[in-house]
Amino acid sequence: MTEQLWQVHFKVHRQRTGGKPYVRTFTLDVDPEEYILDAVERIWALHDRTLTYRHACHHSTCGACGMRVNGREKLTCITTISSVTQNGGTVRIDPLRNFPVVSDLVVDMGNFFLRMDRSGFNSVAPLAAACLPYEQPLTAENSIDHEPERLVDCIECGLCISVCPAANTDKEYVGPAVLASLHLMYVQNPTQEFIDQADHHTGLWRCHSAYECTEVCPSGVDPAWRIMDMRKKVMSDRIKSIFRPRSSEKKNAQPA
Amino acid sequence: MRESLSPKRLEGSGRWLLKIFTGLLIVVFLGIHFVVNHLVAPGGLLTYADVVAYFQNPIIVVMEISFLILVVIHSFLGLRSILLDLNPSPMVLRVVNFVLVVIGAVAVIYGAWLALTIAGRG
Amino acid sequence: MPNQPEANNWPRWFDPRSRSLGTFGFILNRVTALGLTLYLLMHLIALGQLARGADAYDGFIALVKNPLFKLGELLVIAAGVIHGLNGIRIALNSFGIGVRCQKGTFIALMLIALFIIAFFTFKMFSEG
Amino acid sequence: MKTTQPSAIVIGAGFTGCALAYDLAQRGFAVTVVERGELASGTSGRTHGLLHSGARYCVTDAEAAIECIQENMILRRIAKQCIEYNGGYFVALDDADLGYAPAFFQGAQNCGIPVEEIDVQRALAAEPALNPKILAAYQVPDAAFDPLRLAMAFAASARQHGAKFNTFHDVVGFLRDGIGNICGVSAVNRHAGQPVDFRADITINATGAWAGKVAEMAGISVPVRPTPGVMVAYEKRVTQRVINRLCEPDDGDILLPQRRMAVIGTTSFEVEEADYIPVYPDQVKQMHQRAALLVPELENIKMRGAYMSARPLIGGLMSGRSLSRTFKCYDHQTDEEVNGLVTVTGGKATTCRVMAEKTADLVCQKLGWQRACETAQHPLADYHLYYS
Repeated sequence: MTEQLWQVHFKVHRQRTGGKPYVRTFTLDVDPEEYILDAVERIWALHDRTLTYRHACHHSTCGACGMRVNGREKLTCITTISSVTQNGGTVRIDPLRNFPVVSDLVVDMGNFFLRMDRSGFNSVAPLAAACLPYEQPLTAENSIDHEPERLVDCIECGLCISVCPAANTDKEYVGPAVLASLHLMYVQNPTQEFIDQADHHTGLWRCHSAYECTEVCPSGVDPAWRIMDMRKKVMSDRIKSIFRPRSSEKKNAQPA
Repeated sequence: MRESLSPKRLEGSGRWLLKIFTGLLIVVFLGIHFVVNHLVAPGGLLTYADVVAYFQNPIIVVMEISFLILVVIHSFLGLRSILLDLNPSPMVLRVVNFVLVVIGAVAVIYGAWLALTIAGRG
Repeated sequence: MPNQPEANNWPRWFDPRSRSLGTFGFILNRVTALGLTLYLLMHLIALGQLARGADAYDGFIALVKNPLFKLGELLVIAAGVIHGLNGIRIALNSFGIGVRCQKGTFIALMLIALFIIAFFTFKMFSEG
Repeated sequence: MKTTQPSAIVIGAGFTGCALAYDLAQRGFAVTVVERGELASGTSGRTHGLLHSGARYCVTDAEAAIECIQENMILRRIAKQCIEYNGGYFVALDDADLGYAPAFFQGAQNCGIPVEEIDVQRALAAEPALNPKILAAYQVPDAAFDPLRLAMAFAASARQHGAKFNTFHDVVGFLRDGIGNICGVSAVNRHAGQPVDFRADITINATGAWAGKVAEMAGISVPVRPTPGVMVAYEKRVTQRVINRLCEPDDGDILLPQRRMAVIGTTSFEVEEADYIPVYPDQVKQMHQRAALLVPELENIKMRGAYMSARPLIGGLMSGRSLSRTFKCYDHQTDEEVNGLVTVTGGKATTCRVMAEKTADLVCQKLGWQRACETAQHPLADYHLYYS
């Protein structure tokens, strides 16, 4: 970290439950290598105790501190100030898009978490499955009394849903994170039920290949790749089913 | 299994494949279209007479009509997908489907009729 | 509560601010799609002139010869080329092909599109 | 002997608060949790994320070590959903460490911690990133957990039993009945900016490092000292197991894997005010050096984050590090003749369940409510269901 301090103006979205949104500016002297969340916390602690925001782990494992920094979705606990502004610059801080704002920077994650739950999302997975299938799988020598495992990449921060153009207009669209979760579950346990859940107009087919989810994901989940990988699976099954006798076609059949 | 993420499926692999398939054929046809245009009518079809002459070739007639069908299917499937982004109510969606089908059918019939009439004026 | 997904957020589809390359592909595709669909209908109606005989059609063509229409025609070609090439990328991606190099593919395809469009521009406005 | 359903207010939704809410709700209390921020937004969320085997304290603080290994085994059973249970190594880097080994091995066994000496070559084969110069390695049942999700799992279970969570509600004072006993809290709903009162038979101050400040509102002093330490996260998961330095508890002696990261910690110093503790660059530098001692490649791996977390250490005359890590539970009726308020503080993440159990026992006994604790028997509800 550098010793020299920057003066930065933070323009923070403010809004009480049911109230009108407005912007309040706080000017802080900051270490450019500090993280945005540190600045937000300092604003709350030293400047304005009414500011509300979500945070917990401060090192990108919990996913609570997702916000929009200068319009772009960021996990604020690992976003350095120097990466988004310069000395004397301005940083705009807004709540995530496509989630109901409860107040200030706090959004309601309830619906999203319940969808993650319905997708069967499991936060801990065997080491190999926890990584992306196209990655060199991590393996650990088995002096452990069971198969090594790790917390999976998705931290349910909601950045991908906030940035997704399709999620902008369709509240029924489950969004990249949930689809990625279904793919992850399918990788661990290749049963049709996960594919069937994703193969839906509120799922796989609502994605329009903007690939923003993978751009903003702070955790290397690569939802876009997972979505397309599932599409591949669904379509190859579909094509096969065309050449298969009718009887075996029920599962993939399109409702009228 | 926990309850599915949402009830009835309104879009799926079938429509997507159809979209891709028609899209691909359109690209091919456009290619042919340009080539043929330049072989059959080097100056382009800029006069009524040219057009009539052009349509004397039955292959051309078939090609133009099937091209129209492909374009209508592709564009209207796309349009429906865009409208689905707006999460329409089932009622609205039913209307949308109906309107798209009707307009699409009218367009194809009208186009086919047009091609055949012109062809008939040889 | 505010900030939820709503149908009337649709203008955001076309908002390129603080977005990455992928969204430009999405915006281009959507704009050209809508444009071409509109053109398809207009085109069919216009060709109705053919049915009304030689004079009607030739008169119509004469009208179309002016630069304004030519520009429109060029836009249609441009839209077609962009939508077509971008469509190929998206189709391949949805078969799991080249998802992780989609940016590069997009740039390459759009350069090709640019080249083709330039070619048609030259061709159209050279032969008066 | 109470027959109507008792009610309780829990101040603070960290590990202790959430676990206590679950315990009380499961014993039939009508529980209301009042938390000024998000779940686990204080010390709990910012914990290192180490599910202690207890071995870290088996020489200096057997009491804490025994608690840790017992709770470690229970949480492993009931909170699988947010724990990566890959075990841990204690590694000796120099002769001093080797000198500590016998006491360590003996202590661990005395505390009932399954400890096994691992041949150095085997340890290096299992964890190739380890400093090849290690002189000895011991395996213990350490694990890494996800802080927010552990708190949410307890909270979700509490909600399944009817507990109500009021996050972003700032407690501003205590309500008292005619004879000066505490009968609830007055708070401010920070979302709406409106005052709101909560009343209950008993109020439990489970605010950890802030317990002193909250107790002050009732004119009571609780000897808790916010004792922060720094943690530094790296961009690469260099090991699969928790790596501890085989030495007395010291700065930067624990390196644990979490998701794709490695997290090194920690330091220890005391502060008065725990609301905002800056991350001191010199401490980050120190952690970086310590991390590179355990896993040399970290020398050149990018830092992903750095953060401070304020432990709630229970005061005495001794300095921070040497204090017992076990928690304390104060019934302010016996100490200060203030009825209706109990404070629980101290402890650590690994022991949050037993802290809740003991506190709930005390609360039940105060109110004459006889229900046994069952939190150790049943797995916690899926953490997503906190939102159900």
